[in-house]
Amino acid sequence: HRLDPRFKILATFSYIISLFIIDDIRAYTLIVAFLALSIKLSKVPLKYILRGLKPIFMIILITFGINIFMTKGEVLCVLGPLQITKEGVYMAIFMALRLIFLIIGTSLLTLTTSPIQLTDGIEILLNPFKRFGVPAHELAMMMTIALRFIPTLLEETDKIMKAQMARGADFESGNITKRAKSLIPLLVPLFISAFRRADELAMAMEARCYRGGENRTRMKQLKFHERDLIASILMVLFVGLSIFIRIKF
Amino acid sequence: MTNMVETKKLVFEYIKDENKKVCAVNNLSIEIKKGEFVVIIGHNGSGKSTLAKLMNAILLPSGGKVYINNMDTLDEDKLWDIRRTAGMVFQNPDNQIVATTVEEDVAFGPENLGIEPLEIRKRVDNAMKSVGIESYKRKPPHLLSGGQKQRVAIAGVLAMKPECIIFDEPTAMLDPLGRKEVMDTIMKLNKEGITIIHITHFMDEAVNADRVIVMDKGQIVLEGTPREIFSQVEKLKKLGLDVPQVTLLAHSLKKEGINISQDILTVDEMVSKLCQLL
Amino acid sequence: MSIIVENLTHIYNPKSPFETIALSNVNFTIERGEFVGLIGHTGSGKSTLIQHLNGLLKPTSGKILINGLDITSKDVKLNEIRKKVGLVFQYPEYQLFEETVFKDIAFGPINLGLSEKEINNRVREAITLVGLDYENIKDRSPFELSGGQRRRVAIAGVIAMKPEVLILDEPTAGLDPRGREEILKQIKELHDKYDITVILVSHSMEDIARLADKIIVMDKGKIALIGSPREIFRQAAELEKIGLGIPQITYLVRKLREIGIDIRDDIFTIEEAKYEIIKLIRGKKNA
Amino acid sequence: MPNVKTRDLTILGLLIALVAVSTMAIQIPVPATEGYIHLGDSMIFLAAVFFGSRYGMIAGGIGSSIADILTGYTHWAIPTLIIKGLMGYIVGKIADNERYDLINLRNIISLIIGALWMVIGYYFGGAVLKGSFLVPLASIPSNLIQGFGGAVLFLPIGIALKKTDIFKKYAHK
Repeated sequence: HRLDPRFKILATFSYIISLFIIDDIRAYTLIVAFLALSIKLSKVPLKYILRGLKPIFMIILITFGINIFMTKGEVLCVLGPLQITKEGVYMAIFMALRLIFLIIGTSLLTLTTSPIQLTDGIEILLNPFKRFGVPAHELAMMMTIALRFIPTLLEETDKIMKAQMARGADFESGNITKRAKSLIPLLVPLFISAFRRADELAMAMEARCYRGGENRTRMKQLKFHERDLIASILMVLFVGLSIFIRIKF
Repeated sequence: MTNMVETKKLVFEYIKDENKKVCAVNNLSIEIKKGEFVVIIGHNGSGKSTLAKLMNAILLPSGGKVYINNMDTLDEDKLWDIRRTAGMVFQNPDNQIVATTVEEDVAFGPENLGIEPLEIRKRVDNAMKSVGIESYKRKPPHLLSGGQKQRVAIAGVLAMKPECIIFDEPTAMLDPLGRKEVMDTIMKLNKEGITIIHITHFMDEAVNADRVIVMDKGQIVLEGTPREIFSQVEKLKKLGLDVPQVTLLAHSLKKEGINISQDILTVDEMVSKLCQLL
Repeated sequence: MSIIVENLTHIYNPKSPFETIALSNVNFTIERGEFVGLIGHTGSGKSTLIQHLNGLLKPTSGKILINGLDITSKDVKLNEIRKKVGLVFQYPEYQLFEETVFKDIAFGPINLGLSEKEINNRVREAITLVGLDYENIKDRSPFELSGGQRRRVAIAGVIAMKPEVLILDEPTAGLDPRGREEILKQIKELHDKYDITVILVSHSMEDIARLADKIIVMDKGKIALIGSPREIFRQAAELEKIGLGIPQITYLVRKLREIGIDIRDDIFTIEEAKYEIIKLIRGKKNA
Repeated sequence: MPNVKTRDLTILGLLIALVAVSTMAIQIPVPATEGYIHLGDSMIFLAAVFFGSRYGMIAGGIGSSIADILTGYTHWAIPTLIIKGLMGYIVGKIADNERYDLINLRNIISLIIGALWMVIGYYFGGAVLKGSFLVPLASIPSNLIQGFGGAVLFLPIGIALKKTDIFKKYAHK
């Protein structure tokens, strides 16, 4: 949980890569072991993670279904026009697991890392690309501003909607063109207000001596602790192992 | 004593649609001493806000000069020093908070100044304590009340260790409770030695000032202690401004031929004056 | 009778960990043509209450009758409610969206399905009522107006729907004294001339004291006090307990009484205070 | 007045937030499919057509992927970043943001190509994520509706916004 966000982002990336490298279902034991370890370390309750799978359950089911019926190979049984093959069963389980692992892995990142840590991590990770013209600081700053204003704009959306409803606006019926028109009284004020906010915020930022990323320090320094080092070594081993499995088997 | 803020024949013009020049600040000279608590009043469009922005070098003069602690706002090298010395708090509490938590936002200013992380931590903690927001330092700003948000903004300025803070109608969008929170904070900071320039529409906020400046059409039309200013009821009314209710009462009693002084500002003063009469 | 609210309760997010009781068993009646001041803290339930009166929120339980129409019943059309009750939100100028002032004000009347002629009349009337010059302003973009003008255009947008009840949520917030004064004057005029029931939400005790026939004080989702200004401001201690102020004049009168001066305890305007004080002073001279 | 760079930053920040909010919170049910289309894509089109490819790319990519993360589709965040980012970029490049009238050939073409690219992008994204070229076929119809619905919704809103005329001072490339 307390690992360096940079590490967490990189780890998630390497995890995803490993996931796609591995093409043997037996090697998934490795993934399971890795996930189990991370979940244990992160102290996120398992229930919480599994709940994240709920909305995607149908998609997993469809993936499973299509794979099981559409893969050619040794026929196991026939259901009308459809046939289930040995390879199909294998593929279906394999793909469904891959998807589940993918979702668990990525949600682990967002569950254990605050948005600020994420943006900070992204900024630092992008820093080396600065010389290729990637504006690392600016991108991170924009994300911070976006995250700061998303709740504000959500509230405002609700407020404007209600205000226009009080003037008889109808957001709830009609065909698509009527709907599109009904959104004008909502979106135009929302857009305008966003720009007004941007203007005022820019002024407030400059009044507080903002002048871009140069010479800027951060209150919370990201420090690479010993635990980050250990975790990194484990990570490298893990990726190495998955590549090894891929080549060897 | 030296001047914290000084303007000399300050002019600010801007071009409103199609070359129509508008003069927002017109030949204005003021001196504000270190440690002073100055309130600027005037109706909308009188040039108050423009003046505030000129003092923070957000706007630059079209003519004349603005000096902050003897630094010329036209001197580009001094820009960051000026903004650090004279911090600014704006009207809308929402649109001046940058970061996603209170403490990160308070740290924004010092981070821009390139201060050491440990020192920033110290400053942020002190600033939050000073305005009384440390109990929700990890909260996201959208969960705070208007008064709390404004205090976060004040803490953000304080963390830059300013000598002067310019408040541009910080209470206009707040409820009475929020206004009180902010006004108490402002008074406290002034007692601690920070020069305060406070722009407001609420006359009761001007009662405790060292000096009140009344603006109209980009110029100073009245200037003096709250007592001197508010006794000129007729003139203020003509300018579209309020006076405290008790002052108004004293004024109308006087008109009825009652012998009562017109420079009453507070309820207590009124009570003691009436006691003498009754 | 104009507005009857019976046992109104509203619970946000019922049966969840975020359950909050915003309104609890609220009862009151407002007569036709009354000018009502609604005061209370942020979070006291004021906004929830006024949104119910406009049908934007449905009560968890309870009933609201507006001029005989039960707006909480299922088969009532929202348009019917909106013809009866107009609601002006806080900072209404941020809802403007049209290309011209005319079109923006016409938005409400168009939604009511009125004839073009009627719409034209109403827009003209509404613009004049809020103190703007129709010919001069109708074709201008609302975005190039001053803040105070924009506010008035937004209020005109609701007035043009000709509601029998007009609710305004802090219509003077953020304006300068002159702007505040003008808006309040126009609301008062509207009330007096057209016999509209007005509910004014405000933080300014002075404004409420001056304008309202009846005051409703809300606290923690309940009605704390209800009555005429005279009755309400007499209970200064009660108001202060809730954390609301009283008009400065009332405060003055209280202080005078505390030190033994015999002055009426239900004074809340400058005019009245002047009259009473003069009476006292003259009385003393004659004695 | 604030530095152009700072304002550019805050405007982009707010546009990202707008894209995320309109993806998550402003939706229109489509009776034909019993699904919803959200307004996120319309917002990306607005950013791209009004302000050009850079704005379209950043607001579209980052805004949409933040929306993915906040609604629990974290595993889609990176594909979305690329797909929507490129969509905004393509639309911004093709569209003509100098002209006053919004409905012109270049703008329409840009919307069509943008929407098509999104459908294709999500198809391949799905193929990679789900390890099959068949499974993501199922998502094509709903993505088509989303993409073109977003474009259709964009037009009246865009026209209304142009009329308000307030973007004169912002609309620069």
